[in-house]
Amino acid sequence: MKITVKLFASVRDLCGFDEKEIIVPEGITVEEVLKRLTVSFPGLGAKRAALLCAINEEYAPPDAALAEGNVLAVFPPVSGG
Amino acid sequence: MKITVKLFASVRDLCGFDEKEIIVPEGITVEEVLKRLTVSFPGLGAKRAALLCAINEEYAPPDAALAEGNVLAVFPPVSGG
Amino acid sequence: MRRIELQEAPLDTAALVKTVGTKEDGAVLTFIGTARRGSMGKSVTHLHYEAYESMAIKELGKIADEACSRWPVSDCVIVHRTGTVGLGEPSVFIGVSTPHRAEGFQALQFIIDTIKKTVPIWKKEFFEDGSMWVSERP
Amino acid sequence: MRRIELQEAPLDTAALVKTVGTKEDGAVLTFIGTARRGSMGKSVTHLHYEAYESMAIKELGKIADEACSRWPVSDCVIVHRTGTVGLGEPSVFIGVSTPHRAEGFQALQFIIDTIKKTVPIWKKEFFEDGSMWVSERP
Repeated sequence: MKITVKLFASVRDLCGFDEKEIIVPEGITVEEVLKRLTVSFPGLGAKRAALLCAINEEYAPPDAALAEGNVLAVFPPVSGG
Repeated sequence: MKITVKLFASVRDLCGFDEKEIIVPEGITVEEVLKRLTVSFPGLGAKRAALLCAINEEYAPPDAALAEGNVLAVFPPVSGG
Repeated sequence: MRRIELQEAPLDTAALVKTVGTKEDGAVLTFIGTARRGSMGKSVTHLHYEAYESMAIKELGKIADEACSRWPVSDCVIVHRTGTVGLGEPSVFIGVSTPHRAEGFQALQFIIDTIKKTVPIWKKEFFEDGSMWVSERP
Repeated sequence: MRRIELQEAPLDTAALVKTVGTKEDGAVLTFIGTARRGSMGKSVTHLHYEAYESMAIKELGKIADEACSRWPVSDCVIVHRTGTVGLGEPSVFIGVSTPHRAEGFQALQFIIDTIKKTVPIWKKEFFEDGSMWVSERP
């Protein structure tokens, strides 16, 4: 199935893209997508513990499963205000 | 000796003056001046416990002694803001 | 910047807020007290503020001094109305700026709490059918 | 009145402060976050804010909802900058109005504290000799 990955701030800088469609197995979890990203961008490994994820603009835990067409956002701790 | 008494807000309304010079014995205390005022304006009696006093624009306790030319202000609890 | 004033003219809160804050500060906190309709179940039409002006300025200065000594306050602006204040209009503007927000919240709360305890200013509430000094509530 | 926005244009805090407050409220509290020079011993020249805009608006809305459910907040205005923010300029404006001040302080503090935890906005600090995302401090 196809999902969209969106990256922000230092995570985008590190991976070099802000949005990409990727093909993943049905029912893949957030955690598994992050593992795949880390294979392509090893620098993500050191940040892994702090990364936050959202599915369709709602925060999602690592074990959340993705569905066809979902938008998965991956970003570092927020620092607005 | 001569002192000036200044009244504010409900205390002024009750006594009907805002500022008056009065002649009092040397070394009279704040408390004693209030007693004299209460003789003239018995309505002050019920308010006595809540009244605040200042000598020359600084808060003064009931046993503070007044000196020639002092300005004694008498007023109800403050309610600004 | 430090500014402590009583004024009879309406408070220009838009202009006042622009006077608070420096390039060394990350937080500007303001409190604006406004005349509200409801009070003890009666409908307020307007307020009147009376001040012992010379002493009030001194007491406000002491409060600003203490706030600046307890917290790293850069700008401290306190302006209080006297006279008639219409419903919804501001009666007092307090603005502080600090490097971080936690200390700004503490300083601002200290200033308004202490003003209400020590500064010789009195509020009279006017209703359709009369008026009452606020410190004289039955 | 409820207003929740992200904007790239500079924040007009003077205009914003005038939009907060009703005749039923006695207190207007505002927090303005500003870009400050000092950070970890280095001198900041300016900031850059990036937002996941659609999600940030949703998260800000949740914060406003919770503030209004926990305290009697009448007006709730939150406007956050995106893009480049110069030294001393405001990055966020938060304004709440409440009948009494105690609940206004609590609501305001809750809103800014929660924004800093949950709203997907990131700050990059620029120095003379480089830049750094704030969440990536060494």
